Amino acid sequence: MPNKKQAAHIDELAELARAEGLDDYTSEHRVGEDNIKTLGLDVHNPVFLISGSTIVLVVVFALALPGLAADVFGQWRVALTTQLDWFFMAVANLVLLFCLFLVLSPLGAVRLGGPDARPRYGYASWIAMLFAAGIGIGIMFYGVLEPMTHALTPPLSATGVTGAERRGLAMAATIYHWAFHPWAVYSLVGLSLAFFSFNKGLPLVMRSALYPVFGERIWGWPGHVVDVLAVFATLFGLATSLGFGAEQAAGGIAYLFGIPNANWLRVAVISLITFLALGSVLRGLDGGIKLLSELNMGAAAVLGVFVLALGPTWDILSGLVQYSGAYLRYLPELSNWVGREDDYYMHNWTTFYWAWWIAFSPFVGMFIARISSGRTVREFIVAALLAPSAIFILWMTIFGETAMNQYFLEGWQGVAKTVREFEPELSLFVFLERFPLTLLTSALGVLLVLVFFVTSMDSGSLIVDTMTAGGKIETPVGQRIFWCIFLGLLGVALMLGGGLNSLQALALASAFPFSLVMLLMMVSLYRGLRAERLLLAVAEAESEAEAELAVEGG
Amino acid sequence: MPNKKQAAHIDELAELARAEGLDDYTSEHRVGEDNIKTLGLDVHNPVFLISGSTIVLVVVFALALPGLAADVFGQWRVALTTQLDWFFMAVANLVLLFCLFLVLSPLGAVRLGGPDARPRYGYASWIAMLFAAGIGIGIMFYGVLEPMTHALTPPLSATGVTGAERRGLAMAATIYHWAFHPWAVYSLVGLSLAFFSFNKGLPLVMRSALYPVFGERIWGWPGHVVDVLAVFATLFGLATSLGFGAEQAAGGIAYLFGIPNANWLRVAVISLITFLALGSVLRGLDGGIKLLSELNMGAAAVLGVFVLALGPTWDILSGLVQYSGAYLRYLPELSNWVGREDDYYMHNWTTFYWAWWIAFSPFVGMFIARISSGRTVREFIVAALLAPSAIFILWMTIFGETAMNQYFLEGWQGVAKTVREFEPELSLFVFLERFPLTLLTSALGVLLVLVFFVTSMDSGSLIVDTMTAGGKIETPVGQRIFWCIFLGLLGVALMLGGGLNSLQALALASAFPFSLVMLLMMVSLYRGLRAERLLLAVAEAESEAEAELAVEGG
Amino acid sequence: MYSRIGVPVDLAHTDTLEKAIESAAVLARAFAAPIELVAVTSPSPSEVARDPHAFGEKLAAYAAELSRRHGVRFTAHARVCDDPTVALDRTLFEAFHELGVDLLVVASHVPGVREYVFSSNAGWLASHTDLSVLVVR
Amino acid sequence: MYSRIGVPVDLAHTDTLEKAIESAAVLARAFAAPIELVAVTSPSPSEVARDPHAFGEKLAAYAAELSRRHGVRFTAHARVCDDPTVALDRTLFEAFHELGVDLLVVASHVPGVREYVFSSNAGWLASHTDLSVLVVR
Repeated sequence: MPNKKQAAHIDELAELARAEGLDDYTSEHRVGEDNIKTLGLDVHNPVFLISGSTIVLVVVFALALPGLAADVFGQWRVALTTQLDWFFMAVANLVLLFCLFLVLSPLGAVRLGGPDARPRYGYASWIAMLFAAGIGIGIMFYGVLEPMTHALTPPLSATGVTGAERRGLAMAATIYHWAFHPWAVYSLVGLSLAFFSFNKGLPLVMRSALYPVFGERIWGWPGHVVDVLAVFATLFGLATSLGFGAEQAAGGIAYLFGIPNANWLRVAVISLITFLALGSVLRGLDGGIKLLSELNMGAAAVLGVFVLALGPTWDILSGLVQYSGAYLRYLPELSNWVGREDDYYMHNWTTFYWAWWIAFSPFVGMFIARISSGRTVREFIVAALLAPSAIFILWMTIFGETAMNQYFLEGWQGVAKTVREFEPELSLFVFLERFPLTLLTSALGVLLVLVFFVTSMDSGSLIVDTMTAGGKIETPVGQRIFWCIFLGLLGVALMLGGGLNSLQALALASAFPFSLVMLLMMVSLYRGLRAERLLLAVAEAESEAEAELAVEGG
Repeated sequence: MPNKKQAAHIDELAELARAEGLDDYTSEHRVGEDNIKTLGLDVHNPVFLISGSTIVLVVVFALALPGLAADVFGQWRVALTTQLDWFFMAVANLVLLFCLFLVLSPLGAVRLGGPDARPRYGYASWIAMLFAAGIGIGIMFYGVLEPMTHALTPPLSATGVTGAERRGLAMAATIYHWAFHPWAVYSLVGLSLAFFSFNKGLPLVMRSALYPVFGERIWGWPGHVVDVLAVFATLFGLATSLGFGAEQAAGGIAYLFGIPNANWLRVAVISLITFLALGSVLRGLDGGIKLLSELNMGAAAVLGVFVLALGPTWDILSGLVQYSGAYLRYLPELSNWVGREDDYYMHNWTTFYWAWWIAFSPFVGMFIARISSGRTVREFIVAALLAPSAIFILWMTIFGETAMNQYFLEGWQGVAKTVREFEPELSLFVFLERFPLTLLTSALGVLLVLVFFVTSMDSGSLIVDTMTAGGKIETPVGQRIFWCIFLGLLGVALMLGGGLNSLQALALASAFPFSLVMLLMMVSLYRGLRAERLLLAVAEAESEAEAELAVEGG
Repeated sequence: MYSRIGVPVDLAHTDTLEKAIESAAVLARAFAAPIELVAVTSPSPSEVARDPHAFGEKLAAYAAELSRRHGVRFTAHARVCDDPTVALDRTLFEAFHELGVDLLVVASHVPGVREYVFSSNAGWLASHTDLSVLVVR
Repeated sequence: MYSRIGVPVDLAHTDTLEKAIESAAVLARAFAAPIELVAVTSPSPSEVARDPHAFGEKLAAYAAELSRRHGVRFTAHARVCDDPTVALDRTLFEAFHELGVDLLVVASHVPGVREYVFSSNAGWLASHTDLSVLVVR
């Protein structure tokens, strides 16, 4: 028995934890209790049907009335990026600050999966999978394109700036979009899901992250809506990515081999990606995604080192320091929406990115959560913020600096031309023409793009399947295969029938409700972590008291 | 103990049987003892390698030097059909007489598979499979074509003959090629194989039928040569059939749907046939060949009844009697080669058919043998001679009479035109144009052709596999699949690369050695059946004597 | 729990059957169930015997020897199949159903490439039958 | 002949396991071999338990109950697998190898359409393992 003072302390801590209402709610709901099992499926009752049928209806609408769909959804897109610019930027800033706060606060010590859990993936695999699932594809297309674009048209209305200053601003504007902010968004979602699932025993679905706010009502309609939206954003985000990606990959292949970039080539690319993704799906997380991610990271490193070594090596290395500094210097200006006049940059780039990252956050967040059990909150955030940000800064500097050198110093117009004529899919390949072994490196580039898509489709099927199965992990294989093929067909249908832009706008539109969800999520996660911390303190105090007693008794 | 007189009788019979050297030779050789088992194969040592590599070499030769191959093999063909006409015709007559002799002699009572064996297939399935394996395809193409051809250019130098007389001669000349003679050839080979395998326990390969002549040497090179030749004739026969058949089927499809008869269509047809044949192979003898054969016989009957009912029904029925009579009347003249002046008919039709039937006899014979255990020699010959002959006479009369009516009475030139312009693949379809539901019946015709090819390829793979596995029935499935795909590829290669004619000539060339084998086979089979009969008599006498003794003792 | 045990037999490779036979014998004692040996041959001569009759005799002799050696009753059932390459499994399966077998004991080699592609007999039986199956390796 | 018997367990459907457990118990007595129960869970909550720790406790309780009921020693081994949809079989297989099991007893439903297409766990194990397997139906 603990002594009186200890007992009082323990009671006090427990009382505090109970006040958060988080000590025993885990027993109320069983994973899969709302599922229907029929026809070899095992799916969540309203979520699967609503999201599945809505998606089919929307696609039919977009294919049947492409003009109307483009008008309606196109307006949403404009409204989102012009009217809600301040909102997205504010949310992104807030989320980044919240993540930094968690790292520094004692709450960062909470371990996902309980005090005894241990990480199941090493940092290298973990980071490789982060990239592969989400936005690894971005480094392939934007590494050359974005620095060049901002160098040609500087943001922050800084048209007068020239020389190193202008290049610094371009790099800062690029790094701003790819480092820290997006990863904070993904980290918040991933952390919330991992914490409420691994520590609190709630099902691995988006709604679980809002339990502290909605309580038991979360298993009803408020939760259904959140989950349906998550499925929606993930599927449309992936399908439009796949459609655009196939156009770009086909463009690259056509450019490389001098064949026409016809529809059949794009359909062939999507079919190939889907086929490979099916193979990856059937090999599972470790045999498929993990392996491909690691291979792809290795291949990307080869390409990066190739450009670093054969490009302006010293400029790049000194650029690393300069541009990191430029990022910090310009960050306050770039992340502030008040009094800005560079609408094009702020709306078409920043706000678009922010909405896109938020729309993709349920997918990437849930995928990170699935591979993160056993890490502490602090490890999680530090790794998820720092590692990809560092890789992006390095990559963007290698490719951006080299491309800007080609243009500003060597006077070569190649990449600049692809920017001006808006042929983003060709930027990388045109860029590689200035290097030896062009065909080899370009083929490597195409391969990297394809494999990143394969891993995205595989992890997408995995996540959508979990989302529509009420957070169940052990679903029938056929179900995951179904989602993979569904994604592929969606991509082909949209690409051939038109409507990629409409549905991308729709995916972006889901960013608004998710921003609200994200605000609530910060409240939830804070309360959850605090309660966990108190419960752990209770347990610690009890075991200390017992140990003391044992010493006294012994 | 039998009494002295009985014992003497038994000894005498046994002595006679031993004189034939056939009482216990079955223990000397074990099935599969020369086989090599490696890489998942189970094949006869020299036969598989020699036949396989020779075939590949010959095909490479025909594809690489098509001109030379056509010259060389083309000369063989001319030499065979012009110089050896008398030989083939004599052998065919002899074989038919030998078969009739067996039916009438007491040897006809010997039961294949031993006195206790019972048939495993009913007559209907058995006859359906006879057709499907071998020459069922012939009824589709020659039913209309051949009577019409002979009616336009009468054989036996009978150019002056007209009216009913001329039609009778044309039908007799057709029936001569399709009834009795070919079936006697197949029966002889089938009987020999079945008898020496099921009754004498020798492996199910061609060489076994020559054991009484060569003795133990048959397991060495004399036997290897016979078996290699059999594989050769079967594979080239089937591959050229497949090639020509695909050209014809594609021609029919092209004609029906008004599309060009291009190479891709032919390759598609062969691919489809090969694919379906693989499915049939994987379903085995009963699930594949038997089922398809029965279906096809049913479908052919539908087409036959359709033409009979909507054509000149009474002419056909009375023609059946007339033309059977004409066949008997002209048979002595048609089967006699001395003093003939109708070289075109005798060489290009009769001798060609005889060589082709003989070249195909190892394949068809072995297939008949495999499905004939449990029948007596008499049942076997009667069924194999009468049933297909009757069906052919009926079919040829239905289609030939109707086609000749179209030409001679209605004055319609359609079919005659396909004959004159040598478009044999169109005869049937042009013929069906004069009937209602043309598209439906023509599609049925194409389907029949395709399915007959599927069953031919399936049974071909089965037989070639057994031939190259030293008579083993239980071979790995993969081996049969290999042969099926090999046949398909051979057909495609020959069709695209040219050389179908060269290799058909080569298949025909194998008819000469096989005619010699067939002569020996008659000797072997006669001696074997006589010995079997004597051994049975010994067994019978012994059991009678024992029964008598039991009565005396009791 | 199990009333009748079936063992498919390949007379050409009885050496590879030993462990399966021993297992079947132990099970037969544990469940007090008789053992039915089923072997399939073709009507034409095979490596094992020159005709189905001789095949049946060989199988009967094998069953008798096993009964003597293991002290459990092994009964022999020879079946004839026209196309064992493809229909072996089906023939065995029908025979076991007719005999009222409810537990199969099947010998199998260690999985190799061929068995991944075309599945081993044992794997096929285990996946496609509605009987209980012990695959012995 | 067999020194250690393994039984894969699905804690969500223990009712379908009964015949397999009984068979394993009889075999355990016949061969004097202990029984190792292996069950697989994911790190996230499942129908059965809210975390791997609770899952392990449930499995241990199940093993204890079976030991009591059948008078044979059942030992519980819980394994965690990140992607049980695909890697369940592999995880089970590795666990049985580590435990030195040489005979698996696997429960299986009567073959249905889905099992022909994607193969049942039991069929997969029977075809792909190098252990002896008893598939109980």
